[in-house]
Amino acid sequence: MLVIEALVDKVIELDNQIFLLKIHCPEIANSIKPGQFLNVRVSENIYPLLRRPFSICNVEGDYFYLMFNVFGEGTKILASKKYGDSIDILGPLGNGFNYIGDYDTAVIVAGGLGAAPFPYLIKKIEKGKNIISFIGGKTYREVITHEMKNISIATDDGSLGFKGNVVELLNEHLELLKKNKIKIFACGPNSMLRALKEFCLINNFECEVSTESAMACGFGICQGCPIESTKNQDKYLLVCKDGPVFNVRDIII
Amino acid sequence: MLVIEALVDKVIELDNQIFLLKIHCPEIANSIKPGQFLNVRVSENIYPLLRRPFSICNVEGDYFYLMFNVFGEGTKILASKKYGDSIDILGPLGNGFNYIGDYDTAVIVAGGLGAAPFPYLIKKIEKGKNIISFIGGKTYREVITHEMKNISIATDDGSLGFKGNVVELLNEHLELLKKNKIKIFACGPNSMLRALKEFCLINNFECEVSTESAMACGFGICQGCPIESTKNQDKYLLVCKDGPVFNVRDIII
Amino acid sequence: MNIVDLSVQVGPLNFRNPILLASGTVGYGNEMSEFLDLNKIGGIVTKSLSLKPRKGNPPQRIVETPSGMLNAIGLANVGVEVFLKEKIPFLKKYDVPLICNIAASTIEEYVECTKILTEEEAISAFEINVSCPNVKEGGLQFGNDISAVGKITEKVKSVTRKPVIVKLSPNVSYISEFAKIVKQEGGDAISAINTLVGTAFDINTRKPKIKNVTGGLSGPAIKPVALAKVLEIKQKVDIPIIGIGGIMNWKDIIEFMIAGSSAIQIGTLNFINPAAPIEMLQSLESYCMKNKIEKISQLTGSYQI
Amino acid sequence: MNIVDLSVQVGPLNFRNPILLASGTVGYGNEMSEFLDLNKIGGIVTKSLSLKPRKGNPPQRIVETPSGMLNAIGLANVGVEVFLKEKIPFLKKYDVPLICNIAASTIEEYVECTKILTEEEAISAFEINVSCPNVKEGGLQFGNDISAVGKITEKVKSVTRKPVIVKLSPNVSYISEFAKIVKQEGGDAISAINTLVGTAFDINTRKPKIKNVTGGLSGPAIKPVALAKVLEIKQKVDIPIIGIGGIMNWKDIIEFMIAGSSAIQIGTLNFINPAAPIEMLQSLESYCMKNKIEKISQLTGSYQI
Ligand SMILES: Cc1cc2nc3c(=O)[nH]c(=O)nc-3n(C[C@H](O)[C@H](O)[C@H](O)COP(=O)(O)OP(=O)(O)OC[C@H]3O[C@@H](n4cnc5c(N)ncnc54)[C@H](O)[C@@H]3O)c2cc1C
Ligand SMILES: Cc1cc2nc3c(=O)[nH]c(=O)nc-3n(C[C@H](O)[C@H](O)[C@H](O)COP(=O)(O)OP(=O)(O)OC[C@H]3O[C@@H](n4cnc5c(N)ncnc54)[C@H](O)[C@@H]3O)c2cc1C
Ligand SMILES: Cc1cc2nc3c(=O)[nH]c(=O)nc-3n(C[C@H](O)[C@H](O)[C@H](O)COP(=O)(O)O)c2cc1C
Ligand SMILES: Cc1cc2nc3c(=O)[nH]c(=O)nc-3n(C[C@H](O)[C@H](O)[C@H](O)COP(=O)(O)O)c2cc1C
Ligand code: FES
Ligand code: FES
Repeated sequence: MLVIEALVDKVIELDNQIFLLKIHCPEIANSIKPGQFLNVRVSENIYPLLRRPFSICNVEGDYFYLMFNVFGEGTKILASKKYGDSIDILGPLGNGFNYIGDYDTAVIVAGGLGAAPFPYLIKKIEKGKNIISFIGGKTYREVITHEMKNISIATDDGSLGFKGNVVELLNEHLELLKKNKIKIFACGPNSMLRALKEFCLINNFECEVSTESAMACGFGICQGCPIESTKNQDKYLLVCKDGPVFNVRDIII
Repeated sequence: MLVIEALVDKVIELDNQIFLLKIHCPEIANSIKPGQFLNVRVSENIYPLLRRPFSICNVEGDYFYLMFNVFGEGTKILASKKYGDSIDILGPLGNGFNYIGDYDTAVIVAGGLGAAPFPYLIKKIEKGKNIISFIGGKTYREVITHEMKNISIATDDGSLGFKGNVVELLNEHLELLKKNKIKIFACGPNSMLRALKEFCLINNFECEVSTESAMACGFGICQGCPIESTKNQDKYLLVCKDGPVFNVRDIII
Repeated sequence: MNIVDLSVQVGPLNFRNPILLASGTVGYGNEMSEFLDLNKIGGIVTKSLSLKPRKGNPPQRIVETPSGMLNAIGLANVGVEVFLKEKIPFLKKYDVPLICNIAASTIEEYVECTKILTEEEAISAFEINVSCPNVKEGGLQFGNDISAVGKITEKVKSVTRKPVIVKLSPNVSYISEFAKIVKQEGGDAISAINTLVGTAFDINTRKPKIKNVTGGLSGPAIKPVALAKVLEIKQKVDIPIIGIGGIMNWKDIIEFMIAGSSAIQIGTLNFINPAAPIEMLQSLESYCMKNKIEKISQLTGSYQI
Repeated sequence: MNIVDLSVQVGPLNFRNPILLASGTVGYGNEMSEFLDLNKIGGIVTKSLSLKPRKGNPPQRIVETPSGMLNAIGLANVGVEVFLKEKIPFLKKYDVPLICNIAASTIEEYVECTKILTEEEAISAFEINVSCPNVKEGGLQFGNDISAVGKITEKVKSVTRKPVIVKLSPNVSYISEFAKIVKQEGGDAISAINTLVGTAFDINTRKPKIKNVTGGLSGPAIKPVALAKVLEIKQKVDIPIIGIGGIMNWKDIIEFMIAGSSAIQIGTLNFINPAAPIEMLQSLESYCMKNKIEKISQLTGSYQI
């Protein structure tokens, strides 16, 4: 965990107004794990005041990538960064995905910008394992397939792929999923994660989800990011420290 | 008086870390007078919150210039503007210099960044009149001679020109000044304006000074910029509306 | 005719829309009229008027702070008489409700001012400023004294049939206690909030940056505090509220209405973008249409807690 | 040896420099230790401790506001027992004064907590939080009740020989009245200020953005208010003050000391730049050298009014 001034290499605009920010930072690039995140100070002055959390999207040598869309003031400023700008990064933060282990097929489930952490996860999953991706969006415009593998798509309005949500799409592939020893890695809106949890409990699938929360610090000192635990109802877990990745069985979404 | 989005043409860096900001804005360029000022919103967001007042430095066709140094957050942002940036301007504000009239020699007296309003004033003074400039600074680094005419320089430390302040320098030229029908136009720190006032009263010189004050609105609604009047001690004058240019006899500096 | 009804009612007062311009941030209207059509806004609140002209505090009167500003103008104003003679004629040219804000050092002065001004038919209502933090007498003393606020309300009401709005100080433990007494004594509405007491020092001279030592904090920095005060009053007292404090855009207006405001006032923003109110009207209408709100007044106190 | 003496005294307490880390913004020290050498800072104030562990408020607990943030953590903490068992051992590894912040729902609970904690020699002093705006019982009720604050001070003092600092609420009319009673009852110092009550609404759902409805406003937005409160106490009561509120850089520290603080605490800034205190020490030293100040403590209350 460190605070570091890194150098912006470039901002790449994908389709759908999705941006990739490429940053030179060996310290982070060489230590961060898939599913971990960074807390980014988007400007040099006090506006906006707080850092903004972003999942690690990918790593290439001494560079890492963040993926985002322009949501509010912070991401607007991020999107305007240029080569040579310096940017203040705090991280690596959180726990990351447990992608090493006893499964043969990694099932990626992403809703909208929930796609962000998966390019790096996919890159790191060992060669022997299969990877299949289920990607959802409200319309075709929200579907992000950047560096995904073996893609199936669901859109609420049917404008691309399966008409329905991504968990319904998973259900369509239930037979296939059951044939393999799968582990699900998911990220997306809470409504999706909630449906996915039910789906996994019913079908007894292993599943890790990356969650979000409003955050101030990102490293465990503000207590701003509680999430209800199934194991101990007297105490919240912290998304930033105990997560952002949880076994779907351990949290109440 | 209007609020207008104008386009930045360029930022020119003079010596001494002095900047000229060139802005395309026919509405202002064609209506503003020497000694008037503009209230500039330096960023698109709420940081910094208030506009920043700047004297009109010069006008060229549909373009106008501001002159400034990097003082705090606002001017730092201004200095980083680039071609094509849009910038929110409120003006023209204030009264301006009374430069048309019954004198044969305009005497410009500028201390430090007090040089800002004079390039345009010099340009507008009618052909028949003489112009001589007395320019002061703490050291040679603070002396700004940009587009001045017939320049004499004073520095407190003697690193350039006369050693002493600019009013002492004026005094050195008293005979010359007395030979002509002069009008003094001055801008600079309050200490300079105070000494200048005394000098003018003693020698019975006509003198207009451009003053500064903290400002919120710049157009007369906040009452934030009072200056003591010699004529009516029951009421302050407002720098933004009644000034920023005053007959030196009308104000207590 | 608009599809959305932007008009609002504040007790007996009707405004064509909820956007009023706050006392001390519009002068007496003439400068603002160069930036916007005064006939289009909900109403104007004058700079605080006192019986006699006030010179106000010596400079420096203002300083910027993070997302805010401190001011200690000291109620500089032309006085009731000059106001009626020289300022009212301009305002009469417009069809916009005019609310006269009154500040005074004694209860008698409040009454005297109201008596004189109530004769002027161009004045729609009074806003009684019991909360200016920047003058030695009156000001905060009144603003922090419940019984004084009650008394002022009662006395002022007794000399005018026009609506009386009382502008409260946020620098108190429970603002709703003050709202309660205003209601009890017949006040028609509450304006909340005036500025928060604040200060700033120059680290080189060690002098306060503001000559008056302390000033009033306004601007977006205080918005969360203002919203909490509006909500507190709304939850505790049944009286119309005019919400004020840090409004910078149309979303802030909606937020203030949800929290309990019947109308709002724009202050510091007038210095930064004096044309903003007109732009915001458009956006308020769009928001209402998108959310199927026929009358914007339905938003008032519509919080889901 | 330094050329400038940065050490300060707060009543009976000595700190190697004026920079303490504020309650609720440093956890129990372990995470912060990854960013800075705890041995270099003036002191650490723990998250508020209660007798029993507290789960805290449900999410959403925080939201950003202009130059500030609202929080309603609800005093989530491990409780006195777990603190002593699991958190103190880490802190003991450092040579940094440890101030235990205590929050409670009843006067008895304050006393009970203090009794237990005072036995632990690693604890240098207590900071009594009578001002948390985010819990139903205790919190603001105490913070707004002068006699309760007096009673708490007296009772807590009676069970410990360690210095007792009382952390006051800014959400009152006259904070100096509270400081006065703290002094009267034997309190050793005042911490000022805790957060301002604020709120924010989501204009689409019309729900408060913070589940607890209101939260506490911190960050640079509140700096002018905090400075005014420190100044008010300094001018009215002879008691050491620890200044808190919106400190973002070394200049802010100087400003707080000029206004009357003997030491200061850094809060929200820890979330943004946890390494800042170390950088600031350097700058404080430079400032003092440039201004020929031998002991930084000479700045305390050195305002020129
Ligand atoms: C662990 C984690 C990983 C994330 N990874 C990504 C990512 O890879 N790509 C991406 O686009 N977004 C990601 N987000 C969400 C991202 O942090 C927000 O989109 C971003 O903060 C919006 O900032 P803004 O200034 O543009 O919006 P604003 O509306 O100005 O933000 C306002 C405030 O709300 C908070 N906020 C807004 N949206 C969210 C949100 N969804 N979650 C948490 N806080 C929020 C911000 O921190 C800020 O304080 C992640 C969030 C978390 C917690
Ligand atoms: C009528 C008028 C004309 C001016 N013309 C020029 C000019 O042509 N060139 C130039 O460089 N400067 C000029 N100034 C001063 C200029 O406004 C300040 O230098 C500028 O506001 C500094 O902003 P900042 O954000 O960089 O500094 P900050 O330190 O961040 O500003 C802090 C606050 O102080 C105010 N402030 C700081 N310095 C001054 C000052 N000297 N006068 C008034 N307010 C101040 C700012 O408005 C702001 O609110 C003029 C001021 C006035 C009143
Ligand atoms: C420069 C200035 C002058 C003010 N003068 C007055 C005044 O004379 N009377 C009054 O009741 N309020 C006065 N106020 C307070 C505003 O009306 C308003 O209550 C406050 O600024 C909060 O709103 P804002 O954050 O939108 O500015 C003044 C505010 C400012 C900034
Ligand atoms: C997330 C958060 C949690 C806090 N928790 C506590 C607490 O438990 N006890 C307490 O006395 N103060 C608490 N505070 C208040 C701070 O200690 C400090 O008084 C306040 O934030 C103002 O300082 P700042 O503006 O530098 O943050 C908390 C503040 C924040 C932002
Ligand atoms: S964001 Fe601060 S504890 Fe998680
Ligand atoms: S700056 Fe507002 S009145 Fe002059």
